[in-house]
Amino acid sequence: MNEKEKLIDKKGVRLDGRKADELRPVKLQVGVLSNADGSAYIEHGKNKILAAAFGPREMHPKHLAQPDRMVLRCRYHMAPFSVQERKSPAPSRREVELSKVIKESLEPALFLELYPRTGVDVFVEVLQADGGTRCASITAAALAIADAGVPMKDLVVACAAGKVDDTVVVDLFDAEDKLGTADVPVAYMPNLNAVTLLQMDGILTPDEFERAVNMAMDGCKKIYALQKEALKTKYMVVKEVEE
Amino acid sequence: MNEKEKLIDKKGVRLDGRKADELRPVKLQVGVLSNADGSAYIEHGKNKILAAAFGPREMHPKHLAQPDRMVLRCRYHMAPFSVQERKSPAPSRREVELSKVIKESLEPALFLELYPRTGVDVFVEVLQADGGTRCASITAAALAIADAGVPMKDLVVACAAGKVDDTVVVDLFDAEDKLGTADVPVAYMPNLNAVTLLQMDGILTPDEFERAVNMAMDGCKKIYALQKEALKTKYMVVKEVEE
Amino acid sequence: MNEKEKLIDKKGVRLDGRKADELRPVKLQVGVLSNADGSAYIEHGKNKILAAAFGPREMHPKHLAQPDRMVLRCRYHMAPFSVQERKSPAPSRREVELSKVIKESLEPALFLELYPRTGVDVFVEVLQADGGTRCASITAAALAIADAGVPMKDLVVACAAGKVDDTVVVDLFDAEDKLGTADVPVAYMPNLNAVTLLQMDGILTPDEFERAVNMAMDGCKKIYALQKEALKTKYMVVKEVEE
Amino acid sequence: MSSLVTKVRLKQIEQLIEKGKRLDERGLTDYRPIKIEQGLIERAEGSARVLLGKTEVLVGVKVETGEPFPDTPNEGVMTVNAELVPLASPSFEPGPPDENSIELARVVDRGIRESHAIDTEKLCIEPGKKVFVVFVDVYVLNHDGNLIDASAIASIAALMNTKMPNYEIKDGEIKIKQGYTPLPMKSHPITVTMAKINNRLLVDPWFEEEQVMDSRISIATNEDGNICAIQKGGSSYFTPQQILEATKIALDKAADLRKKLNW
Amino acid sequence: MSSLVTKVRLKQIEQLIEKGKRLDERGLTDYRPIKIEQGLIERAEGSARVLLGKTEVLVGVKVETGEPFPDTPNEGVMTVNAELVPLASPSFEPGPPDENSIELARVVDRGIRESHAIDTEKLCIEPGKKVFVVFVDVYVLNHDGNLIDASAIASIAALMNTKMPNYEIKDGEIKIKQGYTPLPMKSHPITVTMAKINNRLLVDPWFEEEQVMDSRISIATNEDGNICAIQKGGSSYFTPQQILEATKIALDKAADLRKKLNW
Amino acid sequence: MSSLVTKVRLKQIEQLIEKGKRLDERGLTDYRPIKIEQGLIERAEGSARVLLGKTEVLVGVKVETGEPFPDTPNEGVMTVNAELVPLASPSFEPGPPDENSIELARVVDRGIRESHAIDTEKLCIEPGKKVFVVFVDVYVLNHDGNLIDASAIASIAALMNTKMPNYEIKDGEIKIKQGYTPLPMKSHPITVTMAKINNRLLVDPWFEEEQVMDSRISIATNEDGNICAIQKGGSSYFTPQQILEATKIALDKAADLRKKLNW
Repeated sequence: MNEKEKLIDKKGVRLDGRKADELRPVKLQVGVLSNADGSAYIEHGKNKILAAAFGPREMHPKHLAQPDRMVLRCRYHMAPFSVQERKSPAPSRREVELSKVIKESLEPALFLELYPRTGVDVFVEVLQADGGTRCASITAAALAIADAGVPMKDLVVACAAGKVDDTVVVDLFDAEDKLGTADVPVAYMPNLNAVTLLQMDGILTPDEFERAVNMAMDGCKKIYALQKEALKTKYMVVKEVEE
Repeated sequence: MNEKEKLIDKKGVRLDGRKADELRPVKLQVGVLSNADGSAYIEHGKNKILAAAFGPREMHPKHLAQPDRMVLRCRYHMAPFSVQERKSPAPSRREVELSKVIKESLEPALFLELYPRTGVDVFVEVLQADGGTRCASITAAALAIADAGVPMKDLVVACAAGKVDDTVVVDLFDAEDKLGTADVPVAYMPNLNAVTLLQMDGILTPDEFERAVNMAMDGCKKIYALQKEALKTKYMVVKEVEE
Repeated sequence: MNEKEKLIDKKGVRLDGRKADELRPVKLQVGVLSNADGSAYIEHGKNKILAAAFGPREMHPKHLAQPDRMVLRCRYHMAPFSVQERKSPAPSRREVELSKVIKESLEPALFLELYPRTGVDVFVEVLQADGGTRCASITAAALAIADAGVPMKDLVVACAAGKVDDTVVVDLFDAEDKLGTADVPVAYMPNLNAVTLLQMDGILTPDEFERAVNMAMDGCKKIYALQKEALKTKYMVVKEVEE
Repeated sequence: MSSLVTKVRLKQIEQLIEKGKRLDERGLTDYRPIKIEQGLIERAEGSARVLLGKTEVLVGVKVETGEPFPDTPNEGVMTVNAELVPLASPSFEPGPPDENSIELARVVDRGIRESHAIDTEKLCIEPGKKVFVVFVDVYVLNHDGNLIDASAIASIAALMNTKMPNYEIKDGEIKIKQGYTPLPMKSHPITVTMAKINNRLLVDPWFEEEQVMDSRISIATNEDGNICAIQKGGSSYFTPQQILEATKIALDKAADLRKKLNW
Repeated sequence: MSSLVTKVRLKQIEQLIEKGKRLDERGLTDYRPIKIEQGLIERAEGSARVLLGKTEVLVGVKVETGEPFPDTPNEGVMTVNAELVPLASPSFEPGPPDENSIELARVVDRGIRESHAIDTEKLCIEPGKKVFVVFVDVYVLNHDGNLIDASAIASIAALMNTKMPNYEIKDGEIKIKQGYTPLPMKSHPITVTMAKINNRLLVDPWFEEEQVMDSRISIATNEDGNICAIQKGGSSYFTPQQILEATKIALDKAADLRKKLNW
Repeated sequence: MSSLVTKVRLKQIEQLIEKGKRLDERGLTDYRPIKIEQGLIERAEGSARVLLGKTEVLVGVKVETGEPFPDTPNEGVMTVNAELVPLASPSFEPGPPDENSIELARVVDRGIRESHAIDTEKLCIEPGKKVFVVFVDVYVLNHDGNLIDASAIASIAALMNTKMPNYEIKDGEIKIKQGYTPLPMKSHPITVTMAKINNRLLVDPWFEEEQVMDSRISIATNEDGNICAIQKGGSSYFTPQQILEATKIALDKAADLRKKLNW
């Protein structure tokens, strides 16, 4: 943590003007890509992310199909221009890991056993990154899967909490992510009270950790309401986009 | 364009002594490789290029075979020692693009529908490059396909034209290619009056462009005569090579 | 060869205290890995190498299976920390070549025709390298194959000889390998009097070469005795390891 | 598309073409509606999103410092990369660039480079040592045909939107100053792609037309009415007459677009 | 493991868990026997081999000099790489790192990095120019489950065993002197992994338990009783209550291990 | 070749060998006709094409400047690369080098390197900083067996044909002067490859003999009658006696070739 730069002022206001428990603005759109079976676009703070779902469909290559369940594959990928310094389009180790944990955060929402031998592919493209891309990606990916008509036990929604200066705060943006003390991304299925992604970087006391998880879940619940709204207004939104 | 260096002198003579509409010397040999089903060698100026054709044969891997037509695959590749600075043998983006446009320049000559489920592979190796390798490669590749006994609607022959200093000239060599204003490679089937490759780099007025295309097609026709000659004299040539 | 540094003193003693015909200490253990069908560990001087064998089993991918014989595959690989300067874990050209010659040194010991359509995979991991890793790898790999219960015509055992200063010596260690004049790795099946690997680097007169090969084969015979011992005491050794 | 569907579709499309019509009711030389949005990606030095019918392309431009090429020590560097990201089409697969994305990048690159769209000499910081490097990343988000024109337009629009950091050189070291300068541009080429189907030329082919087309020609022209880059594609040919016809159409359509886009 | 075997195994494992028992007779929160051997690889600057039951991991540490990252000019560099070498399991294949080995490396990396285990500021030789680079290479030699904990313990043990060359700077050039200094360490994190099976948490899952587990959680804690890294894995979920339970178990087991290992 | 054909062929070849004969009417220790052509590739600093029967190999040599290896600061660098380009045989596929092309390159490399064929100390421009780098690129154009000998001969012939630019050092900068110097060479090794079939040694196996051979041995010797590199290949073995016999044959045949080639 950079000592000189204060991330939260004396009044508890963060660098971008938010309070500790305040989310960044979140905008969601469903059904934004005509070629995907399902798709969604999220703006979460300055994160701009597209997600698309294809399937359930025949696995390609075939030998990856499973006789007793559907296979979910997921690719998280950042556009070269999405970050400060141009990123090579070849997948980095970070992108490979995030693809895996995002997949594992979505699987609990699916009835994998009901669609043996098929596959669902989820592709996430981060067009602009501003801290918390994995959470925003999960939020959008769940909508894309729902938009594809794949039955789900619940939507998955994600939000991080963390520690900045000495305060536990929700939904870290880029500068807080880099200069803060800890980051705890959480994916959650509110109706099932189930945490499907949990990671942590940094140092927290057990007590701080508990508060962070709760704060992240509260954030999830707020975004969950927006997700459901976005699914309802899909057709209206689509019209706007294409007008 | 380099201002100081004149590429054409006052008498209209180019750096290598040619006139505007004069081709470089072209030598063609057919049937030069014993393991290929068909092969050809071209010296076009200082370009030295080998082409080989394999097929029609079973596609490998099999899943690339098409139920309704033959598949033509093509690889254009430069030897590491073929250019001034050693070239890595791994295919460059340029080589990938040229492989594609060369393939698409040869396909119009083939009866693809007559050989469903089969494949023809054309391999082109540039042993020495001197400007205009894609054209010389097409000229040789067409001979290799013919030598393999694959029925063709016509031979494909290629030649470039372009603009050097302020003159439209035919068949640019290396220095003209690099310092000239424009380059227009053209592949052509003379009997069918069909242009099967057309690219352009540089700046030309519509009028200059028309003249360049015509000049390139005239060049094609001259080389076409040599192609037919080479096919006829194949066995004589082979004897010379193996003596 | 470095002129200033003498590798053998006036009494014929080498840098590590050995005489010309003396081997480094060799320790062998069989059955050291529970997941492999067979395995062995060798310490040959400061070389520390693990070998594992899997099979005979179905080939994967299937199209590599041969209708008339078993396929032996072999991978020789060095741990990044096994050498002075960290080695990238991606296989180097040297590792690819050694994998091939090690495979070809083991094949003569197998009844390949008796197990058509199957495969045996041998994996060698060099944990620490001290000169002569290919020989020590072969010695361990043969034990791993035997431990897997794959019938063998004979064990294969390997040892190098070479020329250091002006003397033909057996079993070069790292410094001798780098500063010596010649290195002759030999793999051998003592019962069949069959040389299954032979390479040479450096300069030797035909006479020196003959002496080197004989010296290497003598070394092989000594290690062969240790190999047989290790196979016999396998279960005792395994107990020690796991205590 | 399976070959049966292709054949039925081809017949439909051909019958319409005979009447100068198309499945989506455009005339043979009409573009689909074009929508351009610039500056969408604040993090990039420049960006533009183009909707060409349902085809959607996002281009981001990053400007960094680097070394010039040895043969052009006084000029900045421009590179174009294209990603056919798999969310854009079921036919795109994740992985390293294939021949289609490489061809797309190189055709867009030549349109920019050969028309001298960027004034690369103004990108030189210290001759032979340090120059600005302009990365043009073409990101195809939805593939409904004619990726070349959409990508070319989006790239030029993104470059027009690109800002470079101000700097000064002090004691041999480059120092970034406040403020930005627009990327210096000399030309705004426009690439027009036509499909040949049943021996007729169709401007701006959409996805289904591309499935049945015989061949394709893309022609970039500049504001002077000159031709600066051409790429023929596809498994068939053009007659010399068709090529001249195509250049005329390309010049016409580019002029139209120039007016519409105010370029 | 085929799904039929999995189902039979799962039933056995579940029935035992109901009684608080496991197939290998451990209690639910018991680790398998741990054996640590340091300094096995003399050629490396540091090394350690860990046996966790039949799981065997060898970690080698190389220390070289290199450049710092631009945003941390005063700090040395640490990188973790993990190789699931094919002799460790029939399910490991030769080839570039897959998602499993990358995840393993990154989880081990975060445990070390986020706990500030290495005092990276002491690895700086010349700010912004030259620092020590610490390569931690995790080599899995036998896979019998819970690679994360075995690799994390082996990595810390190897770092504790690591020596750096002494040096002095003369006339702007770095000169290696005789002797070695131990790698400066500030913390010794311990990672505890639990599997969720049938809604119960099992510490240190072995291979068969991993085959049937619903999900997995790995929690790294430091000597101050703080949490410094977490990774959830697997296709199922945890309830918030289970997560808090898991953190308590992780702190308990880490304290046990700390005592046992004298860390 | 399918295994049935192989077996029939093997029987024919074996029966002939018993009589000391071969399918192509050579004696057991006869080479096929060799034809060498130097300087074919004017653009390369050196080149040679070798026809060995129908086997055809082209070697191009490029000479560039680069850095020496840290452990040999006073010596130039030589690297050998081999490409089994797909036009040479239906069994060669496009793609990165496989084990066969890597082995070929490394065997050719060792023949040159271990015999000290190139006087690498004379390639040093500025010790520890700048040296000439010699790239030897082996290009197999037609594969009819015994690629090793054809490639080794072509490589030496190409090196003998190689010219290096003259240069002077002025104010610490290297300046290329007019004219060329031949690449300094100290030795001209010749590699002789023998196949073992039916327990007999056959020199210079052609394609069909390679399909049925048990194993292969390649021995490089220099003009002093010393051995400088050996490579055994193939799935069978040699007896110690056969190895000594092979070295004698290799020395004999190399002497013959030396006379014929005037090396």
